[in-house]
Amino acid sequence: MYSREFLEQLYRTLYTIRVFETECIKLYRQGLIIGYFHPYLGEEAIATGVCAALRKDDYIVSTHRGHGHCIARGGELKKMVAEVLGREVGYCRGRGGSMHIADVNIGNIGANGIVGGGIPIGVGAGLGISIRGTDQVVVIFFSDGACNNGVFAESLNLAAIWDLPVIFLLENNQYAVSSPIEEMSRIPDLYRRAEGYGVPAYPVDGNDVLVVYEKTKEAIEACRNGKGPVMIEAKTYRHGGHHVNDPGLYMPRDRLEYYKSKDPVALGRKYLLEKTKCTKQEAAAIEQQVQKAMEEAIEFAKNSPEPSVERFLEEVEQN
Amino acid sequence: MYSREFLEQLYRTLYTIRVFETECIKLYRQGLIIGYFHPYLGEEAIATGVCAALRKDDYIVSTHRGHGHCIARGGELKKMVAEVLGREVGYCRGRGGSMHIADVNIGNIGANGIVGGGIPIGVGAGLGISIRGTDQVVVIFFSDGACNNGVFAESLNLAAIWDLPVIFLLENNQYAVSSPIEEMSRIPDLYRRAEGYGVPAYPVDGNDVLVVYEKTKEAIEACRNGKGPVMIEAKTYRHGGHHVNDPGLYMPRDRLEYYKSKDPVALGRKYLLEKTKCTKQEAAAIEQQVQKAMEEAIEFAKNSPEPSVERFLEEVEQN
Amino acid sequence: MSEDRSKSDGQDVRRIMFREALNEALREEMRRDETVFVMGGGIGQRGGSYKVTVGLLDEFGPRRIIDTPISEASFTGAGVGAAITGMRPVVEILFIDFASLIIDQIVNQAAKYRFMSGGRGRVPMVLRTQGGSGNGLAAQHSQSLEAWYYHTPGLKVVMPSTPYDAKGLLKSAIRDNDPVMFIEHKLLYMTEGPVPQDEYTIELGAGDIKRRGNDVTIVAWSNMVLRALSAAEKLAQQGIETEVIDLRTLVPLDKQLILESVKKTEHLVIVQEAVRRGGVASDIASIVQAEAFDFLDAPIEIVAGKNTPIPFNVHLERASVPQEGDIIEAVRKVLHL
Amino acid sequence: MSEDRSKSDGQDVRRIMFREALNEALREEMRRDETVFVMGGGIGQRGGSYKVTVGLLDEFGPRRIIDTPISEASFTGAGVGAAITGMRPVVEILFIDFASLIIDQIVNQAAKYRFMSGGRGRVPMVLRTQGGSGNGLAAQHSQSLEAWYYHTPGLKVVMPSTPYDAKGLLKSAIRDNDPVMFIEHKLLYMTEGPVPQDEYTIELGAGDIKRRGNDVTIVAWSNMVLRALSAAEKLAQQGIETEVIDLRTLVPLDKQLILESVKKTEHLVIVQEAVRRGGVASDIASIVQAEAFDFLDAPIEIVAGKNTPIPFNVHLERASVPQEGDIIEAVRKVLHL
Ligand SMILES: Cc1ncc(C[n+]2csc(CCOP(=O)(O)OP(=O)(O)O)c2C)c(N)n1
Ligand SMILES: Cc1ncc(C[n+]2csc(CCOP(=O)(O)OP(=O)(O)O)c2C)c(N)n1
Ligand SMILES: [Mg+2]
Ligand SMILES: [Mg+2]
Repeated sequence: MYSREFLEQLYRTLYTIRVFETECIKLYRQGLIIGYFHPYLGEEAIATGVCAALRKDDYIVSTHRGHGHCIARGGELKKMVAEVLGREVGYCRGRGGSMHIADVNIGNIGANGIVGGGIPIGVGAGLGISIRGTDQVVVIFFSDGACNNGVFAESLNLAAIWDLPVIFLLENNQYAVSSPIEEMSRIPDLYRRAEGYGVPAYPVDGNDVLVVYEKTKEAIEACRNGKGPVMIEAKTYRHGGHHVNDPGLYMPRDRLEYYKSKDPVALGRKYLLEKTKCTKQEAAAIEQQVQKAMEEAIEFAKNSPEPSVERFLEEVEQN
Repeated sequence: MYSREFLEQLYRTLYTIRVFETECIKLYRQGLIIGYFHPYLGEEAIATGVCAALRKDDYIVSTHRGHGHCIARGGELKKMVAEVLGREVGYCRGRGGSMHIADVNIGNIGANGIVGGGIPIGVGAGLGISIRGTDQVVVIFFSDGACNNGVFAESLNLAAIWDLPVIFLLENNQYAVSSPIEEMSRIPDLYRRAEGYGVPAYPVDGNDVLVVYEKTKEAIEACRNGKGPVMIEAKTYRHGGHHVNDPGLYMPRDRLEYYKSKDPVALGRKYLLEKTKCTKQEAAAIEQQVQKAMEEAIEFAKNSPEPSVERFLEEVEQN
Repeated sequence: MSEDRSKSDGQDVRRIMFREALNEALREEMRRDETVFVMGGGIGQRGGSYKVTVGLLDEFGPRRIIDTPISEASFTGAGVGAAITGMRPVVEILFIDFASLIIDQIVNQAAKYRFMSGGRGRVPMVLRTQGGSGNGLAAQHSQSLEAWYYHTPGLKVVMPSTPYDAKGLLKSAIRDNDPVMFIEHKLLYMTEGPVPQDEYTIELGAGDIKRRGNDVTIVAWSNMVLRALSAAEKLAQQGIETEVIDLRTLVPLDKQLILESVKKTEHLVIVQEAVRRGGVASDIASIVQAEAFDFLDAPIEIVAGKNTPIPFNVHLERASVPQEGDIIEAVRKVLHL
Repeated sequence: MSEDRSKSDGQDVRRIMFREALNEALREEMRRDETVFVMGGGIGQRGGSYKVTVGLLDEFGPRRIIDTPISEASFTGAGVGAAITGMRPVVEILFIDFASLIIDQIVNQAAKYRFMSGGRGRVPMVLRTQGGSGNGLAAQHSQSLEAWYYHTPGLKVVMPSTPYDAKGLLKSAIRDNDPVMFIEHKLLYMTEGPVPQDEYTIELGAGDIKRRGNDVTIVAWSNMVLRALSAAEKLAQQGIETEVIDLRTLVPLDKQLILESVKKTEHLVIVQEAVRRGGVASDIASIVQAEAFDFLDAPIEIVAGKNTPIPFNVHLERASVPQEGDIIEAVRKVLHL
């Protein structure tokens, strides 16, 4: 039922995110990337499945853990690497960095350094759509910690009473830094909070790209047909600490192993091999292409110029 | 099953609130009271029933519509009238006015000009209790509009995960100024929002002082026994507009008439007469005592001094 | 020049109220550009607590005139998101005191988005709000908080004092491609002034000399301009000619207008309703002492709000913010009289 | 006097880190007063992102060392409510940038409660937070926002620069009966300095002369004090003797200390990391020009952050806030060199 092309594309995206994060962590260790860097490792299936169901003219709102969203939404590796290296040719001209990559032109409203800060912004994109009367939709990505920022409840309610085409996409990786969701909510199934606001909500396996894709497609249909918002809770788990420098020792090993055994990238590869005629060699070829693209992006970024301080100061004068 | 003394006390409180608001509205029309004045008319049974179930060492958090809470909690009419007249002998030395009456000494943490602003403060009172390990409880009063301020959801969750002795007492009068709750929430039964946070919640008839009293007593028991927070949604309706100057024309007449026919003060009187040997004359005597007390309070306040500007400026110097 | 038109008695000029001028600005911009919409508490059927949006629901319907729940942070954030994606929202926060709930969306999101995105994104949003004391509304409904936004790179700050300025500036604010804080004063809504029938806009960043004089310069904005002007009348009777500069916009600041006037009068009094400590007046003083040091004949006098929350009692409330007498006193002091 | 003790090499003095000094202050006050408790994100098991609360959970347990969800507005408000009802909360907001979510609870509630209640209520709460740039954390994790709180009547504002001051001031802040904003700088946590074994406190409102000199006065606070001191060393080599005043607390402000120094040196440079426009430096300048007008030999120089959100790129970040060279330049300028 899925075309080979489609499953190849899914796998290519899953693998690209995996490679991007893995390579950037190396750059971080080499001191080439500074500041905060929050890897999406282990959560690749969510951004991949969701964005595969979107149209070019739809919008997403990303988070501080946003590289996967950007890549799945069609972001360019070169501009991304350049940005995390703080270069002028980066997405934000080196001014934003990892936590602020945005490109409205490809429908990525952007990452955010304020946990939950992007949720109302996504609602606003949905409000604009409903005023214009088009059938675009918005997907707001956020994780369990953000559910405890009051704007989550406020925004859920706004989207509900205004019947906005907004999908609240909860990436429940079960931690806010080191705080387990069990300690931060009596009911760890956070999708249940949506019921009280009259918003239909569903839990899904966040490590299975096809499950995520199908559920998102359904939700998008409902949104395009003016049924109003939907909340999807994708259960997942980080493959490491909160950020590059967090060893994540508080994550129970067995739990971590269990989720690694459900590796979303491996599963995507499995689907490609089992559901299509794609051979191991052909899959390996995709992986090599991705690796190569990433190497080129890193070379490009490393050799690209730093922003000019003089020019920056001129721009400041105009503020 | 209820002692005459108890039902007399309930009726005295209900009637006192009714008289306080009615008389103050006259003072307002005479230009003696200025600024915002939000009458509690029609909601008297809630504060009365709730506070009757509280102990002296418990706490309440009030709202911008707070006169009823203050009276039911044992506030002094003289200090209240003096405050709304802006006098030095008022609860806040004339500095707070109607929206800021507070007296921690009688367990009234205070009214608030920010809708929802008091909710986290009440949670904090509960947190203090749980740290000290006493069996006090906190009742947080708020209305439907406040449920859409993000701090409601945040605070509900904090009280839940910390098992705090806090009762979230929603006075659902079905309007935020002129905004009907049906337009501001897909689910007008706001207690249902609590389920998603794992907090037990119940709707009650907010116009029936005994129903409110009984349900609050249950909730208080649970709190004192360390079961954590409870939410009670008391359905009610204003007898007039949002504030003194709001004719409330947007309130459907039939709806208004229906609720007036369920007048909480009249019902309190009915209980007193039917469930005890109290005669109409004796009830009338209570009413006269209350009227007299209010007249005295008004006289006292009118004849009390305005705050001294000089002294105020001296105090400011010390800020 | 703006002044002239506002003061012209030409056929085309009527006297209307400040709130009516704002209503006209919203109406005209919504007719002109369908991406403009308005959001706020009770702004629809009720027409807003200060009647600024009266009649807009009838003309533009509920899609573009949106009543909001008490979710200030999120509907403001919704304004930011709508602006980023091609709309021009005008978000109303009934009291600037409640804007304390939206600071993240204004300061961390709206003000920084253009910069953080390397210029890829813009946030053409207007945040209309209302502040100031004088109606006995006490500490949480009477603050003057422009200094917070003035201190935030990426925001423009507008604080008009007349119906004419209010209309022209609101229209420009709506057309601006960056976030604008448009701060109204509760005592101004029912003040009247001349406003032309014909369309006009007023450039953000252009101050206005509301009264000419050679002895001393008074810099003010919002409601304090009216107070400064009445003080100026009294001072004129004492033979003191005051130049009253209405900044109209705090960001961009019309520094040149201030400096030229000070270089002429050599005496400066700055009047602000906000608390003295850390207010905008202090910043203007710091600029003038640096750039007109040798012209100043006396220390710059700042007349400002007292270091206190606004009290409920009317006498204490009045004592908390600058009155005509305080301004006169300051002018005489700066002139060593 | 404080200085001497901090600089004494007495037996009882060790060199410890800023974050260790804070940890000692919390520990000592929690032992001394059981109504003191600490709340914040990841402050328990994890010991806080900057390791300030390490070990406190073990000693005081989860009732008094409380990990919070990402509900800043509400757990701060919970601090306010606990304080009103007899506790002494120390609430930690990891970044002052996130404090944009708690402004209502701090400004409308905590700061005003005592006044609005006519003095019946007090809010003895400390809000510990962290700001400043220098770690490549970009626009939403690098701001200097003390000016907002400085402008708010009812709040005290503390911004220490040394481990010694940090410990003594935090202990006083916890014992204070009004709300205190205690603002730390991310670059200071691992700096070391002498701290006595014996208990001590430092009065809120007392500035400290960190270096004596007669040619020019530099006023600074928090991390800028360190930068001013290193600039002072360089200037000394050029024969310019700088007096460096560390305000330590912005509210109360040690005005006398500043004025006395300025009357001696007749030249003033104020250094602030925050954005120039509307910053605390402007307010200090406005006070000094008013109260020492005839003593000033030259315009007051303000060295401050640029009018921009903090950029991610390390070079741009550095160019956005005052560096040693900028301070040296300003001093030479104010001395007409
Ligand atoms: C409002 C706010 N509070 C705290 C932080 C600090 N912080 C950064 S990431 C993070 C954890 C967020 O958890 P979650 O929302 O689950 O996202 P995840 O990291 O799991 O993807 C925290 C607390 C912040 N950036 N913003
Ligand atoms: C945060 C905030 N937003 C808006 C207002 C303006 N306002 C004052 S009372 C009120 C209605 C509140 O409705 P509700 O919470 O239902 O309380 P009720 O008046 O019904 O008792 C509003 C919107 C406010 N005071 N605070
Ligand atoms: Mg998470
Ligand atoms: Mg209501």
